[in-house]
Amino acid sequence: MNVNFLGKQLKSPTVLASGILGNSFDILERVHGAGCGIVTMKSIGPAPRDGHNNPTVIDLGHGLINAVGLPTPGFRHMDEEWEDLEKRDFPLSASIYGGSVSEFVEVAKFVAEKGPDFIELNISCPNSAKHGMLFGTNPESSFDVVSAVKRVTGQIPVIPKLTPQALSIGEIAKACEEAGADALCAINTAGPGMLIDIESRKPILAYKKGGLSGQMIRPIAVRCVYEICQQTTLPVIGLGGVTTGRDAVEMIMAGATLVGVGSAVKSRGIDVFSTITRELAQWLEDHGTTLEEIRGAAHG
Amino acid sequence: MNVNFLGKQLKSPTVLASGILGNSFDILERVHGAGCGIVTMKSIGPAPRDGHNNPTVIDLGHGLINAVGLPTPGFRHMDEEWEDLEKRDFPLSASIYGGSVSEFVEVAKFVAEKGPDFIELNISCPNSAKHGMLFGTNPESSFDVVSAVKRVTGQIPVIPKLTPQALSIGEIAKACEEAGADALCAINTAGPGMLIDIESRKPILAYKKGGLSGQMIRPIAVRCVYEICQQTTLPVIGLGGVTTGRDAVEMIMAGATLVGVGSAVKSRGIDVFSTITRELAQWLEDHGTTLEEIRGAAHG
Amino acid sequence: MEKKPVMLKIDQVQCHNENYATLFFNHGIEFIPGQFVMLWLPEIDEKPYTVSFHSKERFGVTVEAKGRFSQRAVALKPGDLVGVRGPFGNGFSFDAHANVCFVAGGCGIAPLAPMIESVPGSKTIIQGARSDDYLLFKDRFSGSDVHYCTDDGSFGQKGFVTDALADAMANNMFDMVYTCGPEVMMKKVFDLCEANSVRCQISLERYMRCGFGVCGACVCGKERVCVDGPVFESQQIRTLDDFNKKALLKSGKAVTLNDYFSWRSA
Amino acid sequence: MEKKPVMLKIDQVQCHNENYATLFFNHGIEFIPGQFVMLWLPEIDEKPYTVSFHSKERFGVTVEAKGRFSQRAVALKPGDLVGVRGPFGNGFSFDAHANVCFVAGGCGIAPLAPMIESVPGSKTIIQGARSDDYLLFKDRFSGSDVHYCTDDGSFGQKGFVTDALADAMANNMFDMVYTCGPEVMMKKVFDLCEANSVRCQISLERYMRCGFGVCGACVCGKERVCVDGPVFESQQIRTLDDFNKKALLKSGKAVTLNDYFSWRSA
Ligand SMILES: Cc1cc2nc3c(=O)[nH]c(=O)nc-3n(C[C@H](O)[C@H](O)[C@H](O)COP(=O)(O)OP(=O)(O)OC[C@H]3O[C@@H](n4cnc5c(N)ncnc54)[C@H](O)[C@@H]3O)c2cc1C
Ligand SMILES: Cc1cc2nc3c(=O)[nH]c(=O)nc-3n(C[C@H](O)[C@H](O)[C@H](O)COP(=O)(O)OP(=O)(O)OC[C@H]3O[C@@H](n4cnc5c(N)ncnc54)[C@H](O)[C@@H]3O)c2cc1C
Ligand SMILES: Cc1cc2nc3c(=O)[nH]c(=O)nc-3n(C[C@H](O)[C@H](O)[C@H](O)COP(=O)(O)O)c2cc1C
Ligand SMILES: Cc1cc2nc3c(=O)[nH]c(=O)nc-3n(C[C@H](O)[C@H](O)[C@H](O)COP(=O)(O)O)c2cc1C
Ligand code: FES
Ligand code: FES
Repeated sequence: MNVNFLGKQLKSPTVLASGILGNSFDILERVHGAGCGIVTMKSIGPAPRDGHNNPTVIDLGHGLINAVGLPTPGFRHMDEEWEDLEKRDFPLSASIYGGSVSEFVEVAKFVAEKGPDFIELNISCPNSAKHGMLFGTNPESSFDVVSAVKRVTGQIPVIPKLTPQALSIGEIAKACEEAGADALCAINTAGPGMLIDIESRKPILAYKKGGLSGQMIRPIAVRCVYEICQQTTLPVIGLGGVTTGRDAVEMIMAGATLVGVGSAVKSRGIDVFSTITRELAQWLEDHGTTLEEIRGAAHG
Repeated sequence: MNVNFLGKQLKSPTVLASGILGNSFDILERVHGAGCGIVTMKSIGPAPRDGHNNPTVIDLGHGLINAVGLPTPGFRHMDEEWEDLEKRDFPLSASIYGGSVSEFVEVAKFVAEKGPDFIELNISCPNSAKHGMLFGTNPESSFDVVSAVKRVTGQIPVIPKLTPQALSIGEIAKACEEAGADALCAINTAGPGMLIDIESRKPILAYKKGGLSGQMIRPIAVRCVYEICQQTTLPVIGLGGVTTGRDAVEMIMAGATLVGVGSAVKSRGIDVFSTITRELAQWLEDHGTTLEEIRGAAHG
Repeated sequence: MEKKPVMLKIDQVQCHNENYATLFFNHGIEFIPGQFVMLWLPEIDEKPYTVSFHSKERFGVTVEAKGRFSQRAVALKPGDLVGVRGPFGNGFSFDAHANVCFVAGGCGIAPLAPMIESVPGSKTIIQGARSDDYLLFKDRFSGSDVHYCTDDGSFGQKGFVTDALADAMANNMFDMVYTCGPEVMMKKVFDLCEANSVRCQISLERYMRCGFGVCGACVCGKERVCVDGPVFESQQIRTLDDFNKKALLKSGKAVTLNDYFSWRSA
Repeated sequence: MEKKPVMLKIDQVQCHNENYATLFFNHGIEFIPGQFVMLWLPEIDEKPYTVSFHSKERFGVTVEAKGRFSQRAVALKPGDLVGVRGPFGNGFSFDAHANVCFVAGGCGIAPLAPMIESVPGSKTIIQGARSDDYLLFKDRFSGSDVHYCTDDGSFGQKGFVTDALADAMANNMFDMVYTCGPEVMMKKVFDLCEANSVRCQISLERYMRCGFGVCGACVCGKERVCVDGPVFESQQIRTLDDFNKKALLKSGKAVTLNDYFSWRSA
């Protein structure tokens, strides 16, 4: 099921969500082999960071809650991985974050030289008090970071990743479009939420709060993608709770060009990418239609 | 299980959420009979309003999505109901909303004369473009509406109901406290979300978007109550996804004084109020502790 | 489990007359007679309808064209998609070996029909409508003792079903009377039953939203028609203050039944 | 279904020596030998531990005191609450009627012990530790053919388990060798197996977060230790480039095993 996205030919409209598995070349390659169109690396930050102590990820049954806390070797300390990645034969998106516009720019510039196919800007991670949250909830700061990054990334398409916490995600999307974003990715985790263990009387996540993902956030993600597509004409990677081919259809009807998959790796395994692609293709065939024809159909 | 709340003696720490059942005297009385400590009326607005067409409420399995759209007879057109309610022998909270501070004040003043035990301010309903949303996502407007309402409601305690959509619900809570709120209720529905039917290619809810409630939002509600209790000392009605006595314990450990129950009426029936109360009492007994002792315990 | 509307293709549309049509779906549902489904026409509305035909792999819903939604529903064609949620509600209850009577007014035969078909043994059916043309399912209950009444005498006895019921009661000791139709008619049936110490089950209608007992739109007195009903038994009916008196409009405003059944024509 | 940590009360703490203790819980878990659980000490951390004792209504976890978490774990007392998630992972696999050998280094006996107990028939056990004091479960496998080695000769044979394995292989045709211990030891065991055309199963350790295959913290080559492992068979081990070479730190940085096993002491 070939799809063209920003000039790249993809073998599937599915995208591996950042922070899911994408910690090393070998596993990224495996995910691509499992039918994924674009694999996204775990978000890379300006300086080495361990992230939070465990528990960091808990299965809620209808989704996950996580506060991994943006662990990163730091962009300067990944030489071996960059070397491996240069030899890749699959479309790669490098997700990056920073605590300020200048940090974003510093990371983006360095990463762009490594030649990923796309650069995703994580302006939406809720798990770190300092990093990113502010950018993605405010149109001006979203504009600032995107336009600054665009200046140093040359031909590599830049894809801001948005948060459902924004009061108007459509406005953030518009600001990103005006700043020169090439596409958008929505959504990062929702909430945040908190679990308290009532026996020990303590919050379960070491960071106390964590972002929600998986099936339970799908309605939020669909709404966000729908609103973004009302406000911009950028292609959108629709992400959040997508678990089946039918979910992918829903996301595409909301206006998405590609569908991201994260938490569903838990319930359906790494093959979820080929599974969703197959289910999607089957659905299109059964309904005698195409990806292009159903894209944004719910806006009609 | 007697609890004192703002000077009223309640037979249970459970509260019926606004918009759940509370459409008439008879059913409010039944809910009280089913073990509920405070019954809240469906939000009352300034003018007659039909709300949205159906579908308005859909069961997602792990919660509900709704866009009922604030139907209301309008505060001036409920004479018979006010008459019935005057004869009540149960604690009643009247939920009200308005599209402006002056509408809030108009409704509040009229309703206060009908003598409810509490007045809840719905400054957080996501289902109407005009009504309320702005208030609860902004500390200044929250302050304005609460302080204005407090001026016309005399001795009747005023309880603003907050939305998880606020970027910092703690700040909104503080603004409400400064404006003279007597207690807080959190949370209204989360999201909003959207469902698209992929066969007809249409959003399912007639209003397209709807608020999420029920089990899936519990982590968000717990986090909100926790944050509110970090920022204020007001008593809080913790609401959102509470379904079992253990959920109530979690909410109380986050800092809630009472627990609201809405969507759980679906899965556990109207008796959910006595069921939760019994489960909560049993848990406290099994653990040799009291409501007071566990309140806010997760902050320790 | 998610309970979004499931889009079903209409297999067949049976037009009974210019105002009544039954939509058939080739789809199995778990069903107790008296239960209803929510039908969704995208971009129009979603409304409750009783299941009037039911077999293992097929069911039907009979719609009377009245307003915005139902007029579109009866105009649907085979192949059209309709969203279906449900079934919802409690359904009728039945004691084996009972001698039962069914009293239907107009479209009220819809919920009773699958019940009539599922009840074994001796049963009396009293069915009324304004005229011959409006009498539904005329050959459906052959073998049973069926009495027809029309307001204009164009078919069967001229007069009201309540008169026919009074007659039938004089000759029978019914264990249970099942009735559905205009609320004022059901009230008369119930009063007759009370006077004759016969148990009764009625099927009520109210404006609905959720269908599963949460929103409160459908309350009648302290009962939720969608889950506590739509079927109510004598004991409940006796304490159902709003029966034949009051209903909530879409806005939640409580009005008389007269106002309730005319507001939508505005 | 929600899979939050379940708080379990410690029923018994068995101290094996000053560094090793087993925590017992009276709680039934569905378990395949080789699987692990995540233990949570509120406000401290959550870490993976192999289940080393298992019966229908009880299980135990054996902890070696090394760092911040494990030192607190061995100091726990009966009655203390520990959060438990799991079990996770694939566990060992077994063909009936096989002639098998178990090779354990130090705490590596922990995952093997329930496997040893569940495998019927003839089996050889080679267990090593630095000294007598560190040899776990000494009387547990009586009846089997057990060979002990210690680095200092304080109990059993002086020397390494790999020497004992080479000897055993000379006298036995094993169908499978199960091994757990330091990675460098497992590598030697695996090489011996390869040289002798004997199949092998190893149990790996990596830093973990989710435990269910989503976060990627635990990857070793293209495998996720938490769900694809922790047990790997010869065929997988041959392509597991990072085995005995590379592991990811908490930050995600790939380092040599030497660096990996020392970073936490900093
Ligand atoms: C549990 C339940 C089961 C039902 N089963 C059926 C069924 O099997 N078949 C069927 O045709 N309808 C049934 N109804 C009624 C149905 O849901 C709609 O209310 C009806 O079809 C009118 O909808 P509308 O939008 O077309 O009319 P509207 O636009 O709402 O109103 C049009 C006209 O119809 C009249 N009207 C509206 N609602 C009613 C009512 N409830 N009773 C009498 N007159 C009314 C009004 O006076 C108005 O003039 C049922 C309702 C409930 C609650
Ligand atoms: C699947 C799996 C099963 C495990 N089963 C067990 C078990 O049954 N019993 C048990 O005691 N441990 C087991 N572990 C290891 C355990 O999870 C912890 O890593 C270990 O207890 C050290 O944690 P700590 O926080 O106390 O030490 P840290 O503070 O993390 O480190 C303290 C010291 O221990 C050393 N160290 C840390 N981790 C390891 C390691 N993985 N291997 C060797 N040395 C290490 C470091 O060099 C450091 O000096 C298992 C790990 C995995 C992945
Ligand atoms: C364990 C975990 C770690 C994540 N880490 C990142 C991250 O580093 N950067 C990022 O942009 N998003 C991160 N996310 C968010 C996902 O990329 C995705 O936006 C979110 O999970 C919603 O998609 P899903 O419902 O398909 O999981 C993480 C999510 C999870 C569950
Ligand atoms: C069908 C429905 C209608 C609601 N109507 C109102 C309302 O009128 N006013 C209001 O303040 N909240 C309303 N709510 C929100 C609830 O009061 C409550 O805040 C929310 O459902 C979360 O609680 P829960 O998870 O226990 O349902 C409504 C919720 C539902 C599901
Ligand atoms: S329709 Fe919602 S309670 Fe009956
Ligand atoms: S611990 Fe998360 S993938 Fe293994």
